[in-house]
Amino acid sequence: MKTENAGNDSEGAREVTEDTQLKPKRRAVRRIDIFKAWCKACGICVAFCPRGVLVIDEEGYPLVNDLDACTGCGWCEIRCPDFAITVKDGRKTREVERRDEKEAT
Amino acid sequence: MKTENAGNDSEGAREVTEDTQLKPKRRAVRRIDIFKAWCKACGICVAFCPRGVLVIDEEGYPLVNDLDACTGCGWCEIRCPDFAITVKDGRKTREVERRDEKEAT
Amino acid sequence: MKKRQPRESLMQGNEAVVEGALYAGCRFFAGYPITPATEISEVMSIRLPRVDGTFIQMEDEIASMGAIIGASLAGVKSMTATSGPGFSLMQENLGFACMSEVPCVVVDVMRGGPSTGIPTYPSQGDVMQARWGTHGDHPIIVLAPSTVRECFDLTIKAFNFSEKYRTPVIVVFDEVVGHMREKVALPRAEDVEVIDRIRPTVPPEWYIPYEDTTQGVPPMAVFGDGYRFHVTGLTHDIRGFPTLRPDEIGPFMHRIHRKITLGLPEIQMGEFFQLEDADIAIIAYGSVARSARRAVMDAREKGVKVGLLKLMTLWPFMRVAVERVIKRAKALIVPEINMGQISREVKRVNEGKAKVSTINRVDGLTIPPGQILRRIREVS
Amino acid sequence: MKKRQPRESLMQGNEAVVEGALYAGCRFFAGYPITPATEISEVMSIRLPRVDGTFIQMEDEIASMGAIIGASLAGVKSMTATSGPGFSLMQENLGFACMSEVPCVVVDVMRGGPSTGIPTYPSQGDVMQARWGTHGDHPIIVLAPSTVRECFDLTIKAFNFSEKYRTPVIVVFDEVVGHMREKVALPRAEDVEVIDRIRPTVPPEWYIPYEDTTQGVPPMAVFGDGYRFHVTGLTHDIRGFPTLRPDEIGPFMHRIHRKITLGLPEIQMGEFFQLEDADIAIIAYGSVARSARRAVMDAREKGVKVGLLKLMTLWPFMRVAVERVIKRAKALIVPEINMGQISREVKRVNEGKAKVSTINRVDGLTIPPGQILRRIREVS
Amino acid sequence: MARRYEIRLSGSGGQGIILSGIILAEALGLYGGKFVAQTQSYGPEARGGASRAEVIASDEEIDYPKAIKLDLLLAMNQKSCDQYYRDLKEDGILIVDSTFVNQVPTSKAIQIPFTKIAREKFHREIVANIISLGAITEFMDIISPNAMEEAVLARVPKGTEKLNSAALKAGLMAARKFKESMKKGREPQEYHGED
Amino acid sequence: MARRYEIRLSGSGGQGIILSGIILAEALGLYGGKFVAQTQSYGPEARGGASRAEVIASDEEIDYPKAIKLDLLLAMNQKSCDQYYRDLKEDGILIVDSTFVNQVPTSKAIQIPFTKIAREKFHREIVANIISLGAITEFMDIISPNAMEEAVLARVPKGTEKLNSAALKAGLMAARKFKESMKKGREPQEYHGED
Amino acid sequence: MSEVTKLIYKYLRHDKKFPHVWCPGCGTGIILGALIRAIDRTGYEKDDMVLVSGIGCSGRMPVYVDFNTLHTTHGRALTFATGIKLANPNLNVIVIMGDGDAMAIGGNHFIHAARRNIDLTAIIVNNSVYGMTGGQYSPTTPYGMKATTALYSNIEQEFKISELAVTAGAVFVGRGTVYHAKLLDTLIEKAILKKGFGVVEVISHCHIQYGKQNRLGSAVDMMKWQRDNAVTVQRAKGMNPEELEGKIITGVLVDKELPIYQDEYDKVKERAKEGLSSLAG
Amino acid sequence: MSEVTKLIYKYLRHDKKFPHVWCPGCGTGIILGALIRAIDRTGYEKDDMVLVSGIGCSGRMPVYVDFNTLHTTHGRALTFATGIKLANPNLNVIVIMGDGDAMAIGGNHFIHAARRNIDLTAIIVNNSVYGMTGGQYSPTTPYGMKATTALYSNIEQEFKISELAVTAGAVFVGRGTVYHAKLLDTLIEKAILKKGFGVVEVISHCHIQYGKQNRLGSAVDMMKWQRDNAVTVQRAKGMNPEELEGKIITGVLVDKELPIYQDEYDKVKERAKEGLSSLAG
Ligand SMILES: Cc1ncc(C[n+]2csc(CCOP(=O)(O)OP(=O)(O)O)c2C)c(N)n1
Ligand SMILES: Cc1ncc(C[n+]2csc(CCOP(=O)(O)OP(=O)(O)O)c2C)c(N)n1
Ligand code: SF4
Ligand code: SF4
Ligand code: SF4
Ligand code: SF4
Ligand code: SF4
Ligand code: SF4
Ligand SMILES: [Mg+2]
Ligand SMILES: [Mg+2]
Repeated sequence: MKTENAGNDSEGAREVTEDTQLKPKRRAVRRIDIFKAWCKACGICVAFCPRGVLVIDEEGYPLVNDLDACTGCGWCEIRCPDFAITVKDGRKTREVERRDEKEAT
Repeated sequence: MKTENAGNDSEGAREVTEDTQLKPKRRAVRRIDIFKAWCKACGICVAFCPRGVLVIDEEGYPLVNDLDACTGCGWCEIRCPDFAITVKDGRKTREVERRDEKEAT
Repeated sequence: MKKRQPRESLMQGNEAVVEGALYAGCRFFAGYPITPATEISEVMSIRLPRVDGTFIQMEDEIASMGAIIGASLAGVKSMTATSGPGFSLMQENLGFACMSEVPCVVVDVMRGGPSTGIPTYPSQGDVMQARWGTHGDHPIIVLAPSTVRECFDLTIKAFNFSEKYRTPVIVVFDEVVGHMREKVALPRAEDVEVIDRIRPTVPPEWYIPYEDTTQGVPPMAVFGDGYRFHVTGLTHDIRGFPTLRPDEIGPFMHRIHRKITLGLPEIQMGEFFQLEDADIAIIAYGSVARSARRAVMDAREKGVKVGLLKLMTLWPFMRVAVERVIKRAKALIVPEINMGQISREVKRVNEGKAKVSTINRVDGLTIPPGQILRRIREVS
Repeated sequence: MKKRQPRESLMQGNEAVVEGALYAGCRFFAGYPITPATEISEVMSIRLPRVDGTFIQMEDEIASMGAIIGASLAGVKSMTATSGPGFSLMQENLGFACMSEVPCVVVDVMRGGPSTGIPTYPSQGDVMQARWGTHGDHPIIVLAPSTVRECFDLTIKAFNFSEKYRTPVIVVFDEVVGHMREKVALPRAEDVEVIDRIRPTVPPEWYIPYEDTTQGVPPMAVFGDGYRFHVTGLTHDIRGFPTLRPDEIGPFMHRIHRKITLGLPEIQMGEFFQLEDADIAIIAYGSVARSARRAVMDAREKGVKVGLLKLMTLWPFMRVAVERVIKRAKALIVPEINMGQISREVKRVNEGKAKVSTINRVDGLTIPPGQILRRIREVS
Repeated sequence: MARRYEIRLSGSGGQGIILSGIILAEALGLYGGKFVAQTQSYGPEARGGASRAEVIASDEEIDYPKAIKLDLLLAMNQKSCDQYYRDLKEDGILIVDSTFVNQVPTSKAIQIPFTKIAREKFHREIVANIISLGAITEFMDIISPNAMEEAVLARVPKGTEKLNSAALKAGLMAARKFKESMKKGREPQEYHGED
Repeated sequence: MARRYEIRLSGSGGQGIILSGIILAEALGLYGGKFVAQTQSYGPEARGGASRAEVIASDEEIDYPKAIKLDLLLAMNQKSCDQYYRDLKEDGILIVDSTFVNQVPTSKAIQIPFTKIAREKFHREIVANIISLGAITEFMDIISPNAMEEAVLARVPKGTEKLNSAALKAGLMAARKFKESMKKGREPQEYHGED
Repeated sequence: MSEVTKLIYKYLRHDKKFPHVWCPGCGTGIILGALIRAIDRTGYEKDDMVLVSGIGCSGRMPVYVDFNTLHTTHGRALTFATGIKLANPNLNVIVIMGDGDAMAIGGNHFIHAARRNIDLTAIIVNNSVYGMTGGQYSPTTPYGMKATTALYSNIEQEFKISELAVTAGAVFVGRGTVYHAKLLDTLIEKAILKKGFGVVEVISHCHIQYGKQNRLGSAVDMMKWQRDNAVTVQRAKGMNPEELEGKIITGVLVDKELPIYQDEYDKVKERAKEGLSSLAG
Repeated sequence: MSEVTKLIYKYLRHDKKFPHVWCPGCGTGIILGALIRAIDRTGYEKDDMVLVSGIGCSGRMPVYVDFNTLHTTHGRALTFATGIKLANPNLNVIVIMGDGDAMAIGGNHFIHAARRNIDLTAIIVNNSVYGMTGGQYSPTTPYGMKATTALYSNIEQEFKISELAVTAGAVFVGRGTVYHAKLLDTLIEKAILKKGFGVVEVISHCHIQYGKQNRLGSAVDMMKWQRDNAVTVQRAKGMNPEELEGKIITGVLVDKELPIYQDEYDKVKERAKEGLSSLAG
């Protein structure tokens, strides 16, 4: 996968609501951002997160509930119809990867 | 096959040039008629007669050459694109039938 | 408080078309969904099977047009409904129906064009296409309702004319009329005049399917009732078989045009509103005619002598009615939600007599009364 | 005995169309065979690959029209050719080209209609369809050659206009013109003016694909050259993206009509033959114009002051030319091999000034000089 | 010329605006004996956010079917309130769903939390539109409560009749309450759902 | 006004009528320096029996491209002879293929058995049309034999040049022969293929 | 008198229309013969027969038969036929189409009619060319052959009509050749009697527009080619792909049961009358 | 920053066009994601990419991607794409169509593009319904389901899009679901890189227009159904027809080699220049 030349990450209309749940020490490791302006509260990310990391808030929007559980598998990102959720720097353990991949096919 | 109610054979525009080759005693048994007004001299009947009964005259029209050989298999009739040749009262022997049928499939 | 009237109901123009069709005896509908005509298909799919009719959603509009022609040849009154893009696709087979004189009805609910355009907004951009859309000279009848009730009435007329004159009839109206809901009280079935095609009475061997008659409309046999005739889109002789003979083609072409001309007195329908003393006449149809009516009333209040000729028949163009109007009116205003289509016809028959001015809108909106009123002031 | 001239040859109108197209830079042809236009496809299939062009026979005319629009968007001048039935099928995509302003050329060799009609006989029955065949208001240019040489010249014009005004251009002529062979001497390529669409010069980020300009024609980028713009048949804003805003739709619709109007002086082509002192003027086009010319000469011999306005551009209709003619002429004769189509336009712009009479034939034959001569006698 | 009433119901898709429009038109037309014309705005072919329905009522045949100057505007969200307020006559009535509309353009605005009532009293947001119809009935003298109830019952799905007539009544009540509160010149109180 | 020549070649499909028309037009136009217009009749879309080609030649531009009154009619079969004879001018020339045309409508008819010649002399019926072109050349002063030969050679398939120019000559000869026979006032003799 | 003479009198509009328009030796005439023999076998009444065609040489067939006949537009025959059949299910509707008619411009109607299982019989005259317009290539012109629009030889792969019909859902699919005319009688009879969408692909020859260009000889020569290259379904089973290369597999390819559209629609009528829906006005 | 964010910046016209028009939870948006990931993997330049669509919800996709984009007429996308590709073979042309777009009105263009092996990539969003016009049945609506034009339930058999593509001659055919989004990345990438006509059928959901009418629940519910009914080609091999009834077979169904149209046409150019024919003027 070629990931270069996406260097314009800093600018652009798309601002991100930083996730409050994030514990300091983890910040460098992983973060899940939900861009409410694009999110349509469809619930897909929540429903199919293999780790139950996400929950639905009273307005119907996804909320990160258990970041520790997040394996960074990226399925929430990939299944979001609106490009409204992003997972950064997902480290995974082998067997978790294997299990999650199984779903892919 | 239902062959009734075709009783209007006598009248109608379609007149037939009686075949001159026909030997008297055979008349009752079999006759091949070629309706020149419709015949387009394509030669199909001649080419595919399994018995070589027909030949092509100098104008390109089919001509009955060896009526004795005719088995009355009817292929000339069936393959004529112009309904211009008819075989009447075809009696066949079993094995001839078998041989000719083979062609059919 | 008023009690609800028995047969009164609130319905859309599109629904009223279905009601009219069913009253007229339509029992076959083939169509393909398209905004803003889809409701016609949807309601047909619900209503037809209940009256032993047949609804089928075809693979496209070309197929839909073919299917309704086939159904009509088999003796069942048939119809399709679409909007601009689909109407364009129907043109070839529409011409076939004109040529082979097969009765059928085509509804075109007009949306903004050209091309995909503005599917959900009104327009009157297809009225010239309704007359000239298919290749070759062909006669055609085009009706244009402006109210929900007229959607009902003119659809019945459409079927009656198609059967009586053996020709396709087009019903066109803009999205506003199609989606608008109004209160209508449908008549009792027995109060509605329904005309069926004339069937041959002679024995089959005497039947001449394209024979000329005083009215120019030969009786029409139906597939299956023993007449075994031939139908083709090629130029044909009176027996229906292909011909290349000018002395057979000419008379045929003139007959299919003549049969419509002979019917003009009943085919051409319009409403003369406050025209008796009008110096200014507005000529309008569809939703625009409603705005025009309001404008006329407002202008009259201010003492302007203005009237409205509402066209309910667009084609053949109502020359006689316009000529009657310009006997007195010195100025004509033709408002349309297009770049000026019917106004061209008005100018043609006007022959320079009255001053013709047009109001045209192609931005997706219909023309409000105020815009017409302003023009009335300008010309008066 | 005369020696054969270098570039002289005997060719059909249909072949001349191909020659013209190749001169004009056409390098893509998609079509579907149909009498009497088939020769255009056939010769294209032979000639194009020799000049690194592409010929493809599509599954139908709808596909053919789609393919040439696609090719044009990719920067290659493209064309298709058909006759009535196929022309009817092309109408929807033709409207797309008008809406998205994609240059392309469509040739309609007219045969007898409606429907399958008389495939091998001439007609001028598609003239109104060429203007109004697709749904919605759309601008269009329609040219009509009457000689083999004009088939060549007007096809080049068609490409030039389509590129210059970013619009489809239709070339229509009857079967007689298409199949007739005449001696023509083709010019040297360098003597032929070829116009290409204006490409954007600004950097991609500044490019506004549907921006208004003084001439109303925005520069046209091509897929693949870095501009990455959007093309749609929906009403769109100046950037090409779908819009429902009346204040964006209105100006767009008026611009695409305005751009043609601004070009009328060069787009409208005709021939004024012996009209200076003419009391009677014939207005004709296509093969009928040839008969008319002969009739004029014969009548002149008998001292009748008659002239001919030969229309080489049918749409937009040549109002100015006709107005010029009726400045003097008191009677107009409009002969057509249809039920009267261009004659309606003549009447519209005539506004009752001159006496307009029509000669119409729909029996498969063209109008011979004698028939026109007789009419000249009647009106003179 | 006979009096012509122009009413616009506006909000976002899913708030049942179109159905309200139809019911209102039927209440006026079929059960109220008036001439009516009802139109609605369609978004792009694909589903769009905003939703709008208009009802014109008169004692004579209706010509122009769209609203010119509104006698009554119902705004179920802020956007439509801002967008359409200017179309209201001076003496026109503005009714807003105060659940979503926080800034009202006029102090004369009738503010009732239709959605809140629906949630809290009926635990069903969808009946908010029926509740609003109740309020409209209260504020428009040309509509009789019975006519409106008949119209509602004729259109709502079988089995939901009770719920909906209750909702309708709730709307009428809330509107009366609001009227009084205005008479009393007091600032209209937020509804707390006691009743 | 410049002299206008109208020629019609007629017969049945397969007799090469259309090709003859094109060659004749090229002989007159490309090699004879005249203005020419050539048209042909098409049957129904499917293959039809009769075939017809017309050539108009003139020193000025040609307007009406179809024949009005024929200067020359070539009839390669009886049907076309009967059908088209009436289109001939009084002093028009009628040439028939006497192989197939038995009844001629006028004693002035030029009767030459083109097909017979083709069969017997060239054993190729298809060259009958080229032979007929030879005869036409002989009887029409506006066509030079060289121009006609050039035209023929330019159109016939490679390899058949010899055959065709021979055929053309045969046509010229047969025509001369016929002329003489007429001068001698004798009944035109049937061609027997001695030469 | 002979069988054929009887059938001619019974089924053809022979008195004015013959000899027909087709070229000498054209296969289309042979197919017409097979058609009337097959119909005669079914015993159906002429009044109940409808023959529908598109545009093309084959499209001229309806003129000659004494049924209810309809010559529609190019490629659309099946859409008209669908309307006829659904409007009056008592009619037996046969649709005759050319390969261009059915597979080029009409391809979509063909697969959809098959999918819906409309009770029609579709006979396709596959002569691998656009005959009527003068020899352009068609979707069934084999790769490498010449046509007036493929002077440098055709570069497109051909459709296998019968195979496409099968995938699209046709319940009866048979293939034959004009040479094996008697087989055509059987296939057409079966297709007509079959409840549902029946397809008979007939390999025919257009020696005039296709044969000439490709030097395939006369009608007789092209029929010999059919004779020599036809392989029955049975025999084909025992052959490998290489052996089958370029062969014509003849016989019944598919014969299965599926509910037809009109029967399914009758159920719709019942359900509708049960007033299944409150939506309906 | 995260992969998806990078791709959004790189490939989407995100600054003005988002959030997109599709309903909350619509599968089309997920397919858009897969598309840009797949394109990113190919490494092709944006300037060389063309995304062509027909009319339908899926037809709105081109608006959002920063390529050369074309929103054509209903059902005709492949014909425009054919013109683009043949006019400029350097462009990578991807065509996105709905099931109605591709298989109802556009069915003929689909099978012909496959037959000719035009070097295009066709992605079909199969949501079994006409979404944009409000829920009428489509050629892929299963028998028995409800639609606004099939209130009494659909009586037509459905087309199997991928199977039809195979028979028509497509050289690459793959099927996936929006639930198995990563598989889509792979299939689309393969289809784009494939020389020839590549088809990717994506089983998607229209919970708004189709789900509601048929009580199939939310987008999430319909995606669960996809999850539970998908069977990989590999696993399918080991299952019998009964077991496969109602299942979605996912993965690569066909991947074969055939000369593409434009290469064949290059040969035509050569032959033409050799002046093969004397006919040519
Ligand atoms: C819409 C339309 N396009 C094109 C034509 C011209 N046309 C007539 S028949 C035909 C094709 C004939 O080929 P086929 O269907 O194979 O029938 P065949 O003549 O070979 O029997 C074509 C293209 C037409 N009549 N209508
Ligand atoms: C010629 C034509 N006919 C009909 C329509 C109306 N129309 C727009 S989209 C559509 C079908 C959409 O269904 P599908 O292709 O499955 O796309 P989806 O919306 O489901 O993604 C139809 C019938 C049209 N735009 N043009
Ligand atoms: S990355 Fe995977 S585990 Fe983490 S939230 Fe998303 S879906 Fe759940
Ligand atoms: S999937 Fe995307 S749109 Fe749906 S709820 Fe999650 S973030 Fe929002
Ligand atoms: S097959 Fe028929 S047409 Fe051909 S030669 Fe024999 S009789 Fe004549
Ligand atoms: S019936 Fe058979 S054997 Fe007799 S002539 Fe005909 S084909 Fe020959
Ligand atoms: S052109 Fe071909 S298909 Fe047509 S009639 Fe002649 S041989 Fe038969
Ligand atoms: S209607 Fe269906 S397909 Fe269209 S956007 Fe909504 S959910 Fe998606
Ligand atoms: Mg064919
Ligand atoms: Mg869909």
